Amino acid sequence: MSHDESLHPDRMDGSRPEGPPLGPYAWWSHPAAERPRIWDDPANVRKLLIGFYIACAVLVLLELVVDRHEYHPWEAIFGFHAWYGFAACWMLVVIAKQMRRVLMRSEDYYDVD
Amino acid sequence: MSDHLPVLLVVVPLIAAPIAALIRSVRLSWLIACGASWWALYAAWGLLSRVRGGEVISYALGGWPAPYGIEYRVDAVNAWVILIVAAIASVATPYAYQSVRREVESDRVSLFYSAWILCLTGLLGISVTGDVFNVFVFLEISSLSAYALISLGQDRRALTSAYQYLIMGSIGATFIVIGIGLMYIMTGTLNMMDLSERLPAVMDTRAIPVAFAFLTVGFSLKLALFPLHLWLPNAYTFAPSAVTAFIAATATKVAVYMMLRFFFTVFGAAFAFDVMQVDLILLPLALVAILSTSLVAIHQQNVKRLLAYSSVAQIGYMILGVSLASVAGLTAGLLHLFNHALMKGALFMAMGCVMYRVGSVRIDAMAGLGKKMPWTMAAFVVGGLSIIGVPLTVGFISKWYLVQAALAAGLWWVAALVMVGSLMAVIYIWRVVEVAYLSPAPDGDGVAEAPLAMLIPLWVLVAANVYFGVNAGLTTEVATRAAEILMGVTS
Amino acid sequence: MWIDLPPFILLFVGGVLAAVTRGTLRKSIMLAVPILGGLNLIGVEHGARFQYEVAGQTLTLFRPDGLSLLFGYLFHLAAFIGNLFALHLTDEEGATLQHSSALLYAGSALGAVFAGDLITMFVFWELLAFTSVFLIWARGTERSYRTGFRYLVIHVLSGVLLLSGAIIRAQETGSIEFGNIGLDGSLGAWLILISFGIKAAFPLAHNWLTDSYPESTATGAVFLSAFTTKVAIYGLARGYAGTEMLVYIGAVMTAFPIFYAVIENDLRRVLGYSMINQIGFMVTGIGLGTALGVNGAVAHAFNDVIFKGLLFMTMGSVLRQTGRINGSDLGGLYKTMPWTAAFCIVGAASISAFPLFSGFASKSMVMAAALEEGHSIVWLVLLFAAAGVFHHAGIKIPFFAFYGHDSGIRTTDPPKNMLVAMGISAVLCIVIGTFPEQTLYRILPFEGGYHPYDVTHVLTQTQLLFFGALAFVGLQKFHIYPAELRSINIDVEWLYRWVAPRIVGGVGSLVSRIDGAVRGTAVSAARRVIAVGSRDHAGEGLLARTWPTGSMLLWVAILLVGYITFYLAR
Amino acid sequence: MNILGHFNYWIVIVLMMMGFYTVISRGNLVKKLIGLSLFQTSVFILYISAGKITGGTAPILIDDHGEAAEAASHVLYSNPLPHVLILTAIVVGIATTALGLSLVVRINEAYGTVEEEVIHNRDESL
Repeated sequence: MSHDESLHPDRMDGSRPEGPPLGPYAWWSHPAAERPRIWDDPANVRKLLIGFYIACAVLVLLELVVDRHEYHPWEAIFGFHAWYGFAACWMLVVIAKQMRRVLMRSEDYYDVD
Repeated sequence: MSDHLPVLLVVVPLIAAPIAALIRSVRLSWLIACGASWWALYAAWGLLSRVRGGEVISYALGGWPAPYGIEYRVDAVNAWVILIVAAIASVATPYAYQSVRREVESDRVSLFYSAWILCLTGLLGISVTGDVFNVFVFLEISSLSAYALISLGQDRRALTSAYQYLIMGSIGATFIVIGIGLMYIMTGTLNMMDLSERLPAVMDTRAIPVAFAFLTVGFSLKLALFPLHLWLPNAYTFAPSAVTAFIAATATKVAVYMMLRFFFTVFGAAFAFDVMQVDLILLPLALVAILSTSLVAIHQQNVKRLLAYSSVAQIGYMILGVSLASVAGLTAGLLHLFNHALMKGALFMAMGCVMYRVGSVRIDAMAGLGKKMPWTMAAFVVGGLSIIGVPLTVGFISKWYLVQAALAAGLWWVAALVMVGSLMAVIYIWRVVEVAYLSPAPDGDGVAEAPLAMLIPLWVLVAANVYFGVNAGLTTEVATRAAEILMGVTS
Repeated sequence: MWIDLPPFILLFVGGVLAAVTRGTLRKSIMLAVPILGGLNLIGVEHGARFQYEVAGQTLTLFRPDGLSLLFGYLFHLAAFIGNLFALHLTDEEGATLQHSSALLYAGSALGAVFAGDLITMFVFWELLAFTSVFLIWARGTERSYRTGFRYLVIHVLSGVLLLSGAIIRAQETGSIEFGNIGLDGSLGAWLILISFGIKAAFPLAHNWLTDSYPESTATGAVFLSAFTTKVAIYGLARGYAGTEMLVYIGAVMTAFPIFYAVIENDLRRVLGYSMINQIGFMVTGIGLGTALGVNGAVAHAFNDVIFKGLLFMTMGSVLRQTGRINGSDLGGLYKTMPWTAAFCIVGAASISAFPLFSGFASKSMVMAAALEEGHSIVWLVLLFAAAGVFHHAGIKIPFFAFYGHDSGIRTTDPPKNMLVAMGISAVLCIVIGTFPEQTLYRILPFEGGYHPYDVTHVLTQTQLLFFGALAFVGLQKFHIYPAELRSINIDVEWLYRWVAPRIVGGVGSLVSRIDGAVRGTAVSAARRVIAVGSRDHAGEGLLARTWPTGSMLLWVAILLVGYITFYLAR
Repeated sequence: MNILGHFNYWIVIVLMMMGFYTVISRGNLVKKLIGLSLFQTSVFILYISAGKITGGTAPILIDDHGEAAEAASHVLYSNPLPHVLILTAIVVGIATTALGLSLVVRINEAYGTVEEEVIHNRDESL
């Protein structure tokens, strides 16, 4: 499983690959470089996430003011869909990750006899 | 003249054959062969349209009334077979011209056509006659000329296969004569209708079952029923392409007809199936034929040989229909008789076109032919779809009736095995298609499309494959009527 | 309706014309044919026609009614969008082959849904496979070639099962008409259900989908995702509505693929798994069999064609522009493919069933129907799957392709025609999602209104999705989320791609060994028998010389003796 | 009904088996054909011997000048039909043998041998 280090999959935090530091306007004078984009700035990512957390909180709290129908007894539980969605996705990923132990093979698994 | 059609059907080609041999001109003898086969087609159509309504034509040869003289007797069953033979001959003869010019030495061509017409005569004669010894005589006429035709192939193995076929065919024919002789000794008659009346009185003797056994083996040999098919692959592989197309589409069909005629008309379905229980033998052999020879076909490298093995499997389908011993089964068998003639004729003709241009019919020689010989290979694909039994082709019609008949008999596993056979056909047809369309062509061998004189007959058969696959009205009507006659059911 | 004609004919004519024309003319044909065909269907009179008697059975080529017409409109729309998306193809990419087979493929799908009997259905069923396989083979790689072949085998098998079922039903009921079949315990009904199930990617029969779609061409996957499985859904809705087993099969289908999708690297294969998940919703709806359930199922099929097509288009664009499709190789493409990224998000929102996006209008119908019928467990599974689909298709696809870690790849948005095709789909997603009652619900086959936009629905669905996203954020923060790895995950195909070849190989060598041994013994035994019978020739190697012809005649002798014994024993 | 009473059938069977065995066992293509002829000849005898009727005379019409009709009805004739049939079968047999022998001649030209084993080893035909 050898591949280019710059494509390492574990680096998913939006950071740029290693390289010489570039000034904010380097893309103008230096065609090979480029203008930094919105998510290149970790501050913007942080703002997005904070907005997202607030939205989540508001969605749960809305249950207190909104008159909600219950089609299923479990829906009466406060924030049922919220925690169900969260738990479902968390479980999904954790289980799927464990499945890799059994299922994962190299890319040319079927190609070699 | 139409009163004398039954005899003229045979006599005209019989006279044409020596003329073609004497003329020694390639083109003229070919024209005579065309004339003879077209005449046969005309006569066959005339006969069929008279007997379609249920009439039976009886023609006393030389004015000697049956059962003393030889009787030619035409009902829907043999009118049907005669039509198949004549139709294939009248398409294959025009096709033969170019193919034979390429594959047979020119000083032998007029003799080739003479043998060709004789073979046609024999096949028509077997089908038209109502006299069992006459069947043997015509059988030998068609077989001997077929041996000669096969031996004219380019490869020296054509000679050895012809020799082998001769030995096997003669043994088979002699078995048939022994069977006929035993019946004659017991009843004193050779006329089929007369025999069918007199046989029940002597059914309990030991001679009749023995005669039945000799006939069964003889027919099995002639129609290449597994495991007596061993002569067929070589004969079909090494014969000249036109001969393969002609014989594969007609000779075994006529042999199946012979078997039907003897089992159902002479002995009667009750004796053959209830007393002798021949279906207990035919059904397993037919199934083994379908499965095992399809499997062999999958592994062939020579496409003519592949198709030859596929023919043995297809004969298995026909015998399977027969062995169900019901009107539905017989209808399916008779339909396949016709349909298989169309599809195998088309496939072997396509291979003849390849042979004409490429000089080989091995699978590896087909690379890229889909582009270079588009019409030929398209014809092969349609014929192949028909063999597989894809709807809108005749192959589907046969399979449909066969499966229905098997299910009606409660043999659902037989129906399933028929499907398995179809899947195996997918594989062996695909092997050819794959190479022809997906492998790159070798560079610069300048292979071009086959000449029109070969393509037109080929596509006539392909069109028939599709036409009778879509409009199966005529074929099913005649096949059902023939099956009813054989089973002795009056509708 | 101007001309009363089975719709497949126009598409087939178009497919043939596309094969023989080129340039602008072909492009006009490709766009005009689906438009004309679709317009021609408007206001079509219901009822079976174009019936032909063949071999005692009635073949019906054209049977428009509420159910088939919905699919009829849908397939024309999908063909139009797909053709527009593939318009730019050049000869090097096999344009003629792809253009022509796409139209023929769409025509086959139309032929299948308007077929009034099982045999006609079967013909188009097989044509679906034979026309679409070229969209896989056109990729031109060794891998795509072999995948295409597997695809073909499985679909031909499905067709054979359909035909077998049809024959058995014809035997049992005397008719080949395709109406409600239902599982009455007869073999024919089971065979047909299995045949439909294979095409609908039922669990254990699903692997052809995830195997073949990722190996098809960038544009081909759009067509593949639109037709084959939807024809199967049509077949199930027509033949097996209300079959309870389908509820559970559907529930399993919604749940298990999302696990695979989470750990899958090839993003188009992720879409394949999410496709099975979406089909699961449809199968459940059909299994419920109520007007709401079946309406929901077919409505979801309609939306799925559009948003799944949109997602396949965005991933196709990525593949075309970068040459890569593995999550481990991509990232940060939003910088240079902004339009594609935006369309991808619309598609992701639709498949995740965000309010105001098309998935919401149909998925909620199925879930509501499940609750109405009292299937609590199934409802919980569907809810789980709804959250999960957001997780892998809604977040994973856009995130790893367009955001996430920057792969350093710099490219551009794809050609105009591709952008326009994606744009049309995106607009459709939003329009249908926002105004379902004015658009999609009008062409649903069954009466019975449904109002997706009430406060409860919107709030609960938004909660579900946002907290699913929250889980994603959390998993990323704590580095639990599985990294994208260059790898594959074994699935059912392992059985026929890995186990079966080895078993066959093993059995094959065993058989050939046994065969060799048996044959050797038999031959030497026969040799001895004959040598005894011909002592005076023993020295000449009698058997070896005569085996070929002799063996044939020996068979003759054996059979003769066998027959005589058999007959005399009667 | 003793065994010797059917001696003609025994001759037929013995001849038949001899011919059949020769075809099976002999590798020489000419000898195979001889076996085939023998096999066919046995069938001829089967037919002809069946035509013989005990006490019957040759099937030639006896004309007793005027009393023909009455006399003929009292004369016992052997059955002439098998002879006629077998004349045809003999012609067929000759044709078969001739064709077979000519094939053998050509095989000999092509392979330089008429031994089946040699030919078989040369290109797997036969």
